[in-house]
Amino acid sequence: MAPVKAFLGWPLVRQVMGADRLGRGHAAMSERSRGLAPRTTDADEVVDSICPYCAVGCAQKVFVKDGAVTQIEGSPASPISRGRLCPKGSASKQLVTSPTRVTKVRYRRPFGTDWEDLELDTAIDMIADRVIKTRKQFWEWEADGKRTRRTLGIASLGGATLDNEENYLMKKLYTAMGAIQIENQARI
Amino acid sequence: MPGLGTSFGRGGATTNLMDLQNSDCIVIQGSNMAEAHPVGFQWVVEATRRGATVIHVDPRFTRTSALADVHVPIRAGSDIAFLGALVNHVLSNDLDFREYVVAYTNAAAIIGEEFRDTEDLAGLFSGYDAESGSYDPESWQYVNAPQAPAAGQRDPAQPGGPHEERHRAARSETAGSGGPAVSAKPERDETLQHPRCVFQILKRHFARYTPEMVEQVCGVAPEQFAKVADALTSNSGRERTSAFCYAVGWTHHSVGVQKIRTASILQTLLGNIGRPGGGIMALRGHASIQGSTDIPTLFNILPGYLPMPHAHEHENLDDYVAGDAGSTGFWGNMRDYAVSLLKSYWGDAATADNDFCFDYLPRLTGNHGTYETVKGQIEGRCKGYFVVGENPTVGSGNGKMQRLGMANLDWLVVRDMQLIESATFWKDGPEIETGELATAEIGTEVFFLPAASHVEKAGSFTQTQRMLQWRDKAVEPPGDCQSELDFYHELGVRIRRKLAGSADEMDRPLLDLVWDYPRDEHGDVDGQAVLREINGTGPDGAALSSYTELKSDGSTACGCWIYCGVYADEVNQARRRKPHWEQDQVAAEWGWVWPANRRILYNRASAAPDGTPWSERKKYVWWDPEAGSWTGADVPDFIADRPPDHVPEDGATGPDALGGQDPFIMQTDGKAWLYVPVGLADGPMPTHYEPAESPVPNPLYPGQQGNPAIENIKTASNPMNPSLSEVFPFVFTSYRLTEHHTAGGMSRTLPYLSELQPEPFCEVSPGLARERGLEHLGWATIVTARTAIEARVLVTDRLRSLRLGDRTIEQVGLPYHWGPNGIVRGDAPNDLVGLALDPNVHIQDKVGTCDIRPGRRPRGPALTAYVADYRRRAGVVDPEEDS
Amino acid sequence: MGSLWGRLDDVQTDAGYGSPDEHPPRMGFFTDTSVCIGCKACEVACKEWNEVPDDGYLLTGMSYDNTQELGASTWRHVAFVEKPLDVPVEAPPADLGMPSMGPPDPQGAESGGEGGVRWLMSSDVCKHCTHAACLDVCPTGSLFRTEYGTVVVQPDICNGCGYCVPACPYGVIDLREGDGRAFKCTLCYDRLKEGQTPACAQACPTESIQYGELSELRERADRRLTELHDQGVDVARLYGRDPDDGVGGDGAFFLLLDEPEVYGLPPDPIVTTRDLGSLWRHVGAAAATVAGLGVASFASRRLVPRLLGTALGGRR
Amino acid sequence: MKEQRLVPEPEFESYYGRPILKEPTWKTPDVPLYLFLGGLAGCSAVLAEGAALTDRPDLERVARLAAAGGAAAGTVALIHDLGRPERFLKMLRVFKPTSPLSVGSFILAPFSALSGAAAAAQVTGLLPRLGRVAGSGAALLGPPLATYTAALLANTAVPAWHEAHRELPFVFGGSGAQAAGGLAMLLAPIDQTAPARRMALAGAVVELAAAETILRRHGLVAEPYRTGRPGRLIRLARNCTAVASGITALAGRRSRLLSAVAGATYVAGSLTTRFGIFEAGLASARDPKYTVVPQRERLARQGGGSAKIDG
Repeated sequence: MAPVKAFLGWPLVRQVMGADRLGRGHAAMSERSRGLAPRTTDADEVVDSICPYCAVGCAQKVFVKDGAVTQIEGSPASPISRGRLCPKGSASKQLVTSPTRVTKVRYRRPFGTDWEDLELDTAIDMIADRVIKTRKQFWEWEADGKRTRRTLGIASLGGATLDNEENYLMKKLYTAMGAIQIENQARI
Repeated sequence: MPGLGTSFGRGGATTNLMDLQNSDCIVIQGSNMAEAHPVGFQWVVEATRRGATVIHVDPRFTRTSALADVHVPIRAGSDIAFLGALVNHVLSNDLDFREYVVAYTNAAAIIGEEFRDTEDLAGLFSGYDAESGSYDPESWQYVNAPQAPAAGQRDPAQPGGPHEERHRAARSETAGSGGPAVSAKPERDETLQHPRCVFQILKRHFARYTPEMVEQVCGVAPEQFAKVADALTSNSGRERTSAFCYAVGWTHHSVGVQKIRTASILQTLLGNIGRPGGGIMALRGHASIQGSTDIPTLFNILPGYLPMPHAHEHENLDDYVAGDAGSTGFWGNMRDYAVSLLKSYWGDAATADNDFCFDYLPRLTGNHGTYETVKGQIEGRCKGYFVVGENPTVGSGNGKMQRLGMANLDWLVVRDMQLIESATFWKDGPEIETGELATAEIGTEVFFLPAASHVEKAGSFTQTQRMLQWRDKAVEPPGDCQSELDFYHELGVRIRRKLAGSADEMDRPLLDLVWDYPRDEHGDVDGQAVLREINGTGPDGAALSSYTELKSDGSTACGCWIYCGVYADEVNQARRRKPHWEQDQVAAEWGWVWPANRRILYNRASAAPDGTPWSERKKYVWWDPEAGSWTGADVPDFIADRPPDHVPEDGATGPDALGGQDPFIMQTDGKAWLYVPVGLADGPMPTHYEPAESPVPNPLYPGQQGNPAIENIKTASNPMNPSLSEVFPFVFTSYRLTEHHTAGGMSRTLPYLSELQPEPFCEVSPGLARERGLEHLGWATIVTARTAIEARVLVTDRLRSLRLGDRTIEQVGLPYHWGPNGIVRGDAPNDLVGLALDPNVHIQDKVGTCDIRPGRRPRGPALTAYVADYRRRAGVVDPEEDS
Repeated sequence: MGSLWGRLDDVQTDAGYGSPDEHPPRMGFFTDTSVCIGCKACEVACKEWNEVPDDGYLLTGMSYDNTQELGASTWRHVAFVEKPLDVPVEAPPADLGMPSMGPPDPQGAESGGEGGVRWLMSSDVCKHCTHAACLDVCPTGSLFRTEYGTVVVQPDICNGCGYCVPACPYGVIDLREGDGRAFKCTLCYDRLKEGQTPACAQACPTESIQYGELSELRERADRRLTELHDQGVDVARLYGRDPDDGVGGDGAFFLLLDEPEVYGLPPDPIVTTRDLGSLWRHVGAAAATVAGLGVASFASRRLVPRLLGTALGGRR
Repeated sequence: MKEQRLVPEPEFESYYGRPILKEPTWKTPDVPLYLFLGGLAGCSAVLAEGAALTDRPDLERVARLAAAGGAAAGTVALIHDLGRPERFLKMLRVFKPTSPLSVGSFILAPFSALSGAAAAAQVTGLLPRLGRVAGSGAALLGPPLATYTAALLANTAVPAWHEAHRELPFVFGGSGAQAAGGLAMLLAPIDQTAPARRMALAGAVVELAAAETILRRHGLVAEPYRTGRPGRLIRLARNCTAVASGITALAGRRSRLLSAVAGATYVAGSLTTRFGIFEAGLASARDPKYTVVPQRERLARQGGGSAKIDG
């Protein structure tokens, strides 16, 4: 019966037999269109988030399927943003799924002319060594006879897209290190 | 922001975006809100739908101007003259909200006889030391102020010395939450007639800020000025309120703090602070700028705006607290906040016996801000550098200086999502092209660590209206990508492991540090546990609900006292997501706002002194005599049960010293400060000074061209254009576009945003185009003493030639988003910026002078020669020889 | 038979979706350009949702419009119109190459007057016409009328014949290079099926783009127009709202602050199918003429001129 | 002084001078060639059937091959023009009386089959009766095939095409007849091509008259037919047609060579006409003037200078 079925499925037949005589709508609709659904309907998870760009703090909904972000859009529930996003916020999915995002550690040795590969674990260890060394090298108990208990050898400049919790740990660690030149986009 | 902090007691925006819909008039100045905060701008549009008047004062006609009722083109950097004239208009026509002003401000306070105004000293206040280029604020005090030391003044060892100067300056930011200290309530004249009362001083100070002066300084016609003045004054008072919105158009100036101060004075005189539809909306530019000052990664403050201690021969916790906390108001409890912070840092190691490890804190000796630090890098004094989610070679002022600093490090760690210019400067920076740097000669070891995106980690941002909003984690970060939380935690773990067993005293703070955090179900450091530490815990280990529960005896720990309450009842309050349609307009159950979830600050002022609403239309928080408490739509920003007629006992301290009519509870006297006797480095009242680089003389104070207390960064790569130079006759101003984000790392890398603004351009008026032969879509070279860049030209009527008296000023507009990397590329406009800093906050001018010529810039070494020739012709002084 | 032009109160019934109670209401957009801030969130939100590729990186010099026009890879397009408010007085005539809104006109290119400037922004989109020429000329039925009354390309059907492209009186639809098929706004057909708002309207910060039932949107637009006229904004006018216009009214219509052509919109578009009857009649007559010529060519020498005379005469 | 200008440039506003309409994406030479081949094939089928009926075997043979070849080549051109050629069968998915391309597909498909069958029968000599039936069918479909292509162009928003919707079918029909006759004059022996000459000449007259009407009737909208490259093409086509007609009238019956020359010129003229008309349409879509000015004028005629100020 397949040929019959195929014939009856021919939109032209639907057109002739149904109400859509000009083949404008109902008759012309394809199987795909009939079964269409937004790709977010089968998301595994919808996660509440906040836009990372400016400081308005628009609420975002992050749709996740199979461990990947499939859509980011405004959350209408927010009293501040009421579901709206600017072009940057609307581009958030591209931000997090960008193909040019670098996902491996890059290392440039002193006087090197190109990047090299480095294991993350090794990199963190090397950085810890350098912090310890520089801190010691530039340690200062006092300046002009006044107690300073610090190092001016290490500085940090953070962006203002960091979380409060991150800033908190950073300031805490740096302060314990004695590093004071800890700065932020807020100054810039 | 000390402009707001010194005026009202807290540095945060006094209001919130949603409340703008209740405004009758909104003045947007120093902000291009529709472009930089499009979603926030919906509330301005709501206000216009309700009939509000919107005024945009800005050098350029922007997308904000397009929707405003009035656009006032103004010369970049002349805002104080404009706002000062509005203050003068209000004062000289008795248009202030007198009942509010008398009750809630320091207008009645009487200033000491030693004080001299700029009007008396040709542009300087009393106390100026020309040698150090700084002020001693001693003479600015209230009359008969007891001799207890005011902030920044406690170290007599080196009066006027460089340390002293910086010391004082660095204190300004501590007004983020808690006004600067004056030791007692001032003498007052409630009739405001005393010649030395603040009201009269203010009147005299601004008397010469007339509409005619505005025309001469700002290029604004008197009719335009009158339009703004009328709209603002007719929409302020009992029945109506007006709001101000500002952003980096004000903060990015060498007089940035005083710009905000002028607006604060104006809004206070008009009675617009603490009331619905009123206030000053500080529009921050990044997701958590507010958060990164509340819990700072800033050199001069600790969490909650506690000051970093300065170097002294002997100092203990008591001295530290005594020097910075006033005895009255809520800042009077600073010891509780400081001890609780030390407990959260060093836990059991911090005991009353060891001063709660106060000595573990490193000390400041001056300005250790980012630009001073970069100078230190160039001079070889700073060799290790973490750049975290930031792109200073494009985003900071004077990119060359940034790159020269980076090229002189031992090691550099860059954490980002894309290979930004700050990570690749050694390979393809502009100095490689000119030959000033050579890759093979740069010894900096560079680690690029890929960062997790905002959906790949959980955490909170504090947005522009002081609201903390929690983000859940959606997906795992790809590859080596990692959150800052995980990276810094791991770094700390390894450093501590490597130092374990060290007996060296210098390692004690690291080894005693509380650094064990639980991990969540993803194996990440649990951000909620960190937030809970920030919130603070009581003696029983349970999360605290309010900073009023903090103790100085070591029984409480709190990582940031102003965030105390964000984890109240062991619930992450920042994660609350009750839809707005299930709440009233204040929407108190969405996120969490510091302090104590108060949405409009100083809202006690929304009621008259007797506690009743000023008007039915502007009802917000009021005294309920039957309940014996303050009530209303918001959490009262006041002591809940303190009646309006309460008069504190003499000698009361801390919050007990606050009367029933003292709405500004973080100020030592409970009042909004029209005049700031202490806490600012460049004067108790705002004064118009020209930007560090200006093509015009200062007509208000002919002898005083620029801010006398300005901070210069003296290094060879930071030469400044001489003011009034014929060689640099135009004004440039840099700014953002909607389609991009700051230094571009998060936008130039995305096709959908790059295609919308695909190339660097400059905007010029038809007049300037004619004068210099610039063609629409052609190339132009823009030159300052620092360097020259090229950009395509947009000739547009949106930029106007401004008439200042008999001369015309042309401005060059420069969106600053591009750099050499990314999908769409070009020269970075911030390379043009010279560094001259606001002495309060060490932030640079976003305006300067320049030349502009048709055609592309020279390539390679010819570029440095080209700029050197400009410097020679302009007579630019080598900064290092200029002492 | 469906109608070819003029007022049509139920496009879905016309397209075979049964009586009005058998299909959802007609949905559409009302774009109120008086509150558009030109942020282009609509453009990006549309692309993110519909996975539309980028459309090239070109600085056009057309104010802040670097998107240029609607097309296969741009389904929302924000136009930027800069107009000086008054005529310059003393500006010397020099051509700065500034873009002008009209045809080449030295006066238009010259400006710098003291009267300031007007900057209009407008987010353009497919109009989802009541009488959609693109749909009607589509030979495959790829373009079709949905149950919501919107006009949508079915990418699984389109064979890239390109007929829709010149048929559209607004210049909306286009073929995508490299792909070959036609693309345009779907009014987020997939989202509509779940009762969601189209991506652009959802993102729009100032509610310049409003989505809803067309009948309701028309009422809302009328109220807004009255409001603006009451505020003295006399230049405000609705575009595409009139169900009696040349396309039977647009499913996506606009409130404009200037003449439509200033925004790149046709001032009085008429759907091509208005003339379809006449066209087929003339094709028939011409075919008959050809047939007649054929017969006559074989029949006799004289018949040809006689037939010619009839054909040419009859046509007049 | 304005009156002294020959063609005053109309004043109108636009968005940076950009077109309002999209320029048709139809490719050159695919589509103009198809227009030509459709006309040629359709009219050749008529010619072939006439030749068969009047027993002109050589003429029949040439015309049958022209019909089949034209249809086949036209189909190839049409499919080649598709963005997704592999989906050409989707054309038969629905029947859209509102779409000339749909209608045309339902003409072209059987026409190709019938003319192909007829030609095959002719060439192979197999199934002659069926070949004749097929040829008759093709002849019936021929005139619509030759003229529907005008509807294809005219049923668009392209001003130069749409506004000429009453004349274009005659231009195309005439042009097709001219091409079919011309090709037969070129390829068939002179003693059998009298009907072809008559057909070509008559087609030429119809085409020229209809084209002239477009120019006279449609003012500004017809401007692209006069100016620029399309204008030059159309003038060239007209000259070809006129020259060919002249030769045909004077020497068509006498000289095989001149007849062949005239035939070739007819074909060239027809081909050039299609390119000219096609390109005129593109030009009129490119310039917003042709969209805005006529619409503005229409609005002005309706009273009220401004467009659609509702409410």
